Amino acid sequence: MTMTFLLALSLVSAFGILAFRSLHLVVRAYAAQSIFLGLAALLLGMSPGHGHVLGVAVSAILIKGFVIPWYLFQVMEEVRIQREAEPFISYPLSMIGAVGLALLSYAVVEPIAVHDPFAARGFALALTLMQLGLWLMVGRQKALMQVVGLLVVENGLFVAALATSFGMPMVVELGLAFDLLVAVVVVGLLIFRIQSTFSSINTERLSRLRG
Amino acid sequence: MKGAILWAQPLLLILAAPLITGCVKKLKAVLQNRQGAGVFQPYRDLLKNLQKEEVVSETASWIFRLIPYVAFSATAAACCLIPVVLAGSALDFAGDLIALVYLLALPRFFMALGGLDAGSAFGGMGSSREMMIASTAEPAFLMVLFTAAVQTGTTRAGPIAAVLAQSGWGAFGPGAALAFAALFLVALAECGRLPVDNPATHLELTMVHEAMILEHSGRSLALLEWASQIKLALFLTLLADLFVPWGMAMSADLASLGLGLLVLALKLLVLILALALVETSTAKLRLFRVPDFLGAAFVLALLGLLSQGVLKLGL
Amino acid sequence: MPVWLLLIAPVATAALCWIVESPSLITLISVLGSVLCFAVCGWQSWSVLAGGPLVGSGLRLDALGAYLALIISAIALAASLASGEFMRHEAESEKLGPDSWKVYYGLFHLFVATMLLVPIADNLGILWVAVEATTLSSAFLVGFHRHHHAVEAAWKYVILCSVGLAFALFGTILLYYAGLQAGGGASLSWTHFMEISARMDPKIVKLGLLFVVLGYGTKAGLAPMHTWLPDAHSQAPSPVSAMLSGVLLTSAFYALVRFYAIAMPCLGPAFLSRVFLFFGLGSLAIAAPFILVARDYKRLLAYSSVEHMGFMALGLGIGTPLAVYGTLLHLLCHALAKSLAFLSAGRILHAFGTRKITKVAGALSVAPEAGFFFLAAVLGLCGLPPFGIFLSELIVLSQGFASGRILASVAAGALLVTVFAGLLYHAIGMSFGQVRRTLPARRPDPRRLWEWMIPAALLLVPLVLLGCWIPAALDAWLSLMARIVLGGSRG
Amino acid sequence: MNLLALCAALFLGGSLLSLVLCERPAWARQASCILAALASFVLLLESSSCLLAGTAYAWAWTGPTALGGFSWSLTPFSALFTALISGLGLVASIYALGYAEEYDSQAGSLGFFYNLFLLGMSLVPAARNVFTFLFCWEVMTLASFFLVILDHEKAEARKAGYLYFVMSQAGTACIFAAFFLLYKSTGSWDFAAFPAAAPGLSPLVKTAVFLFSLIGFGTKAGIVPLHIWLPHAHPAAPSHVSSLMSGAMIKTGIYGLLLVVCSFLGGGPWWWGALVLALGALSSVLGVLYALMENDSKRLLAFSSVENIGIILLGVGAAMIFQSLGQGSLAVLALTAGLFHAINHAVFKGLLFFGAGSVIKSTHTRNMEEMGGLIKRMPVTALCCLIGAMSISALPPLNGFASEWLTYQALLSGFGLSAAGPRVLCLLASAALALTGGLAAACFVKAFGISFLALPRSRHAEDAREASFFEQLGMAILAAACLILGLGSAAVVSILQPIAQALLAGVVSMPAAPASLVPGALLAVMTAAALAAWVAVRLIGGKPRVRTAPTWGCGLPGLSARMEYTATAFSKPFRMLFAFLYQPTREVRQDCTLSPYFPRNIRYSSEITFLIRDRLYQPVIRALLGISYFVRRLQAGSVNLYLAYLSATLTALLLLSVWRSR
Repeated sequence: MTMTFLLALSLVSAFGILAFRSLHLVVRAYAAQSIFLGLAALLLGMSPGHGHVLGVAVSAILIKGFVIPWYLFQVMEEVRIQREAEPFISYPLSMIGAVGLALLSYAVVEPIAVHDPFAARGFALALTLMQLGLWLMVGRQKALMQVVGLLVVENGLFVAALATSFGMPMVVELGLAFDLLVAVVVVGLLIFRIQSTFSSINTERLSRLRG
Repeated sequence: MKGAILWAQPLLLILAAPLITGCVKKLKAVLQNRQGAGVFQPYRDLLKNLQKEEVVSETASWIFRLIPYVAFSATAAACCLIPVVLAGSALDFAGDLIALVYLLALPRFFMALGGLDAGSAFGGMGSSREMMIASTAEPAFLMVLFTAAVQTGTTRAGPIAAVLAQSGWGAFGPGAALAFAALFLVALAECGRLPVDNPATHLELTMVHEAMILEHSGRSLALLEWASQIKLALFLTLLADLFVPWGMAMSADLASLGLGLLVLALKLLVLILALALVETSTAKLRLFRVPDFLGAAFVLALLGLLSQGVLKLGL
Repeated sequence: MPVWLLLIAPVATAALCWIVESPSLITLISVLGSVLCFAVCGWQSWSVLAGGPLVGSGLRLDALGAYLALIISAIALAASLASGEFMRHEAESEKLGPDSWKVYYGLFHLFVATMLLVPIADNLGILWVAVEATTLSSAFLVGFHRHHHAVEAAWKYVILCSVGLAFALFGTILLYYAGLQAGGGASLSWTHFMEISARMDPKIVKLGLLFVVLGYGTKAGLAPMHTWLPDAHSQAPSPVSAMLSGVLLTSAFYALVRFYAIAMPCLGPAFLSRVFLFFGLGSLAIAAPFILVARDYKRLLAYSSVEHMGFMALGLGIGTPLAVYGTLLHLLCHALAKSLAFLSAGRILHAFGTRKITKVAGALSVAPEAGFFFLAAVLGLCGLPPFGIFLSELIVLSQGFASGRILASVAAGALLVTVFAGLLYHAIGMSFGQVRRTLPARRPDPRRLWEWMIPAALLLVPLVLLGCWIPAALDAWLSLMARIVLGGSRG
Repeated sequence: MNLLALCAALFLGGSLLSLVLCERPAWARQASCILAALASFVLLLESSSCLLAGTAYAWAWTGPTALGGFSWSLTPFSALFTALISGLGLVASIYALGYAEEYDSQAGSLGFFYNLFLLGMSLVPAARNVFTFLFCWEVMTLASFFLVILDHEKAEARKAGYLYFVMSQAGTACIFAAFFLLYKSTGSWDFAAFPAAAPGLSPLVKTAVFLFSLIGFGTKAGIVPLHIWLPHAHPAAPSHVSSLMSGAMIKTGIYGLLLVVCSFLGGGPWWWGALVLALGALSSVLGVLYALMENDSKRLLAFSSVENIGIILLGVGAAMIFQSLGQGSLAVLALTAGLFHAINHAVFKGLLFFGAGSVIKSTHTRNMEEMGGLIKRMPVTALCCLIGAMSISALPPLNGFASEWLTYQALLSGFGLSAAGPRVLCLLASAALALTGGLAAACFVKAFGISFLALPRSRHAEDAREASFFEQLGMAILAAACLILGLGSAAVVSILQPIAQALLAGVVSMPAAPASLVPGALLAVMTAAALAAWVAVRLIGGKPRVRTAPTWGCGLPGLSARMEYTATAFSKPFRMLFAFLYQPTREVRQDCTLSPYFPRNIRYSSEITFLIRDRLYQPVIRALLGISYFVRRLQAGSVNLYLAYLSATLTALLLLSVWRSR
């Protein structure tokens, strides 16, 4: 019950991410989503037989709930960007699209694991989050927004890993977490570089390579 | 005996060729209410030209000197390919009607080169026009010959004449009639007669054949004229051979040979009369109407061939 | 012999490059490291071929992996040799910062190391980590020139590849789940998957495979996920472009091959061939028009990579043993030809100072050493004999006919001809003709010509040889790999 | 040592040696030409001994094992084409010893690609499996491409090379397809396996194989409408290469077509033959019509190659028709005619390209309007060219006449077929051949007359010098060959007939000739007549009195080259006659001060339209480029858009998977 509630909250925060214009709010919503998912993982870890998930859950809460948002705030300070002004896809349209994508994700995933409702719902949520993350990246011009989108996609992966009910092997999980950190750092550095070269982090400026 | 007769045939044609031209001229004169020169005048012209000094352009090359001999020899060789009096020809083993066409193309090729060789614009103009006329006449000519060949299953002139002569009047079906008409038109074009070309004119804008040989004189001119006279004779004989071969000698005995000669003379006379009539009654066509004229010949020949070879009418 | 030995050379080289200060010393270390790496790869490949797969903890090198490792190390050797001239040119045109040498060579060898992790990973998770790591390690190489185009390219590269790979991971997780369902324990080892594949739930595997193809396809440059590729390839320094096109795409494609092999016993050939034929033909069809009307020759080569990756996907889609044999041969030949093309394009860029096709003419007379290899490489890429691609294309297309996929093969043939028309048009315009504009005065030092001739020959000679003659050992190797891919062997 | 391998080694040696010697152009030229000549000579010996004595030569080399490696061997059929190629290759190499001096600035690359070209081309007919064939085929194409753009500083040459290579590759792709279909049905790459499997093929597959190979090999052979590369590419190459391309390379297309259709498929329905026949007729007529309009000597020859390929195809097509209608012996006759013309064309077209090359080398122009008067400056070249021109115009007693005569006979025998369709086709084809013959004569009167006769039309022509010894030797050999092949036509036919018989399997009886041709007798009679005429004239007219005088120039003093008839003027009647095809545009510009009757200068230009290029190819190219420009907009630079593609692809795939699982 609690688990379902937490997962539902993560979905809601994903829609929140899609709806907000302020970057601060978006990052906070992301942090909230990560914490919800981390808590869900903790819950799962406390059930018998899934102890190894606990470590993953704690590290997820720490890294994604606090470290990465903090880093993103730093970047925001640096580049002095507050809001998404001109989205690539307008807000109402992006909400409608998001609902459609969520429905599609459920329609795709539900039938594949009929005997295992937990996994089925888990994968469906995972795919939904990934689709929404991608959709966020499609719709927003600010580079930071795209980073958040990427992170939402990654949260979807986290859900998927949970949904297998065993979690992934530890070494893989660690690798993933490490990769995530590096990715965020790299992307952050790139954003600085974009800011310094283009004096803007609007990706619309980044469209000179054509044909 | 037969061999000798076969070799004598072309000789006869070669020697009698000026006479035939003479006859045409005389008949034309008569038809035009002129007195005209005698029928042997061409022989006198030939003799006169042969004895004259030759003037050669300093621009011209050795080809120019070669042309009369090529023209004469190729035309003479062509004569060896067709039956005249006896149904057979000396070179039946070595060539056929297709070879005949290409043997006649050989002098034209050289004469056209000759027209260009001296460097005068007239010669070039003549060459160009002659080649255009020839290139449209040649397909028609070949189609006519094919009509005859299809009728008899061979392309050799001797056997064709023999088969047709023995097959009675039925052989002259609609196909043959069309082909005959076509060949007559082709003969007019190939021999440079009216309405395609006027052999008697030296008016610069209308000349074709004469323009091409304008720079030749003396013995060269004589040989060239003789060659063209032989060509006329050859075409008339061919008309007789392929379509009305009746009366031709089938064996080499004196009686049939005599009869054959007589019949041939009669046939040639009729053809000469027809030629003279045509030449008297028509005006020269504009140059670019000539292809239409030859196109008509081609279509006639093709129709003839179709009806003869494809639809199997006649024989 | 431990498998991880393979990684020692590049990691150590990267570390050394980072420590050392002198540019010339760094260059020397880089070359020596590459040679060492190549030697180790050669040695390990030999022992794999002679004595079967090498197994370590979570690592495993079989014939297929050894093949990829050898390609990676060979191309890396050529690229690191060619980097010397590139860096010298950059230094002379004063485009370099103080740390540039360190950064370039350090990242370069790190990049090589991450790529070498791909073939030796026995674990689909580690495989994914390795592929993702290649993106991250090469991102700054792509953005090495700090001007706005390079930054833009790097951004697109990182964003698109990361998203794509995330989906690949999702697919991997789905497969993992299917594996759990099928029983046999929690393992991501692909040897394990190969064993239980037939028992897995086809529905899940099918869905998972779609994500995997989409994800690794993004990295491998299959259309329509290829959009990062022309930008990254055109903006990266030429030796890096050569690595990207010759090796990075190849590594991603290797991942696809692994998944293909896993899914084959479960799904059977019909579904797999539909998916791969779709992406293969799609890539060919998308690349062809871009090649016809290309304006930038490095982008031209990049689109040619899209085309070739599409062709390889097509080969997998055809899926007969000989087709897989041809596809793997194509993998090698394409890597050789494309790296050579990029390396010589780099020298042409130095000689002419422009990437615009229309502004380059007479490369054969201006920079004969580059023009010759460029032309040869492009002709090789067009699939002409005596270059190896002729042979591999011949094999793959013939198998397309033989397996009854005639329409697809005819379409592929028509597209290949179109691509040929485009490539040749641009290659003629660039290589031949009169030099139209005044050129930058700087010419490469003739005394250092060997620095260029060695890598160029290293790439060209095998490419030509492969067109006329396949050694029996390679033939056996390719056949063995085809068996591995199609499930007939554990390697 | 294996003799085929020896040839390959010699060719390779020649190509490498010329690269090595590229700093010393003369050495490079000599080395490459001598080695090429040697290799060709050895190959000529081998192939003729195979042709005449049936000696078999074979050579195999492992190569890539997946496709069966390399394998060559000579059968009489392939030996015929090998002999043709190596024979012309030998003469061309001799000629090039002198001629290639013109290209000494590129001696290294010329020698390199020339030898490779010969290597690939000579080994094409001997190839015994698919891989070997395609490999040699592509080497031939690649090397000839480089020879075409040897003069790469000219935009024209680059364009020609490009067009040539792209068309060739498109054709090669079709050849691939044809072979792959055969491979699919037999599971074997070996040529020996194909004939046995042919009866089991479905008619659809057979037809597909036929059509693919017709397009593929037809492109190389240059049949209309696939010929458009030919008039660009052949003139652009050095002339000895042009002669090889025109004389020999396009015959490999004929070889391939015969190989697939006759040898592999064993013939097909009669409409295959009808198609080939119709294309042959079209090629011959259009080829010669366009040749007639050309003032560029090498382009004229190139178009004439299209014409002659058409004539060869008339024989081939007729043979296919006859075979399918069960008229085996007629088929042998027709095929013999086609093969004979293929040989003859190699000889006289090679000769004419040599002549054109020497003239161009000497006058530095390809425009006939700037030549003229060369017969006095280059007498040997002129004589050889005259023989070539006569031969190509099918004048007796030369070889062109012999093979056209045979073609006529073949087509004529088609009139006796029982089916009406083929009968009409044969009839129309013979009409086309007749038209072609007349036009070809006109074309070569123009070509020879304008370039060699009368006064020089430019300073270059005035300063022309006779060709070097080796050039003369090369031309003389081919000119002699024209005569020998003409006079010995019966012997040649008797060699060709068994080959045709073997190709049209199942024919036992030799065809009865409907008529015989002895060009020697015709020549003898002509000589006798000429001698007789000379004697008669001498007897009547006495010693010849000849005076040379200037040509009468309508009263104007001094004849100048500007008063001569030009090539454009010569072809004008034809331009008007066939205006529907040429769609000529003419432009006259006058500068006059007082009245239009006294112009100061007049410029006249006239151009013809190439309908096939403009109506068939241009729209396709335009459409292709239009689509490409449109597609290029997909890469608009926006990362959002790219992510949208990703998202859309994902969504589409998911939708598809949902839909399919229903």
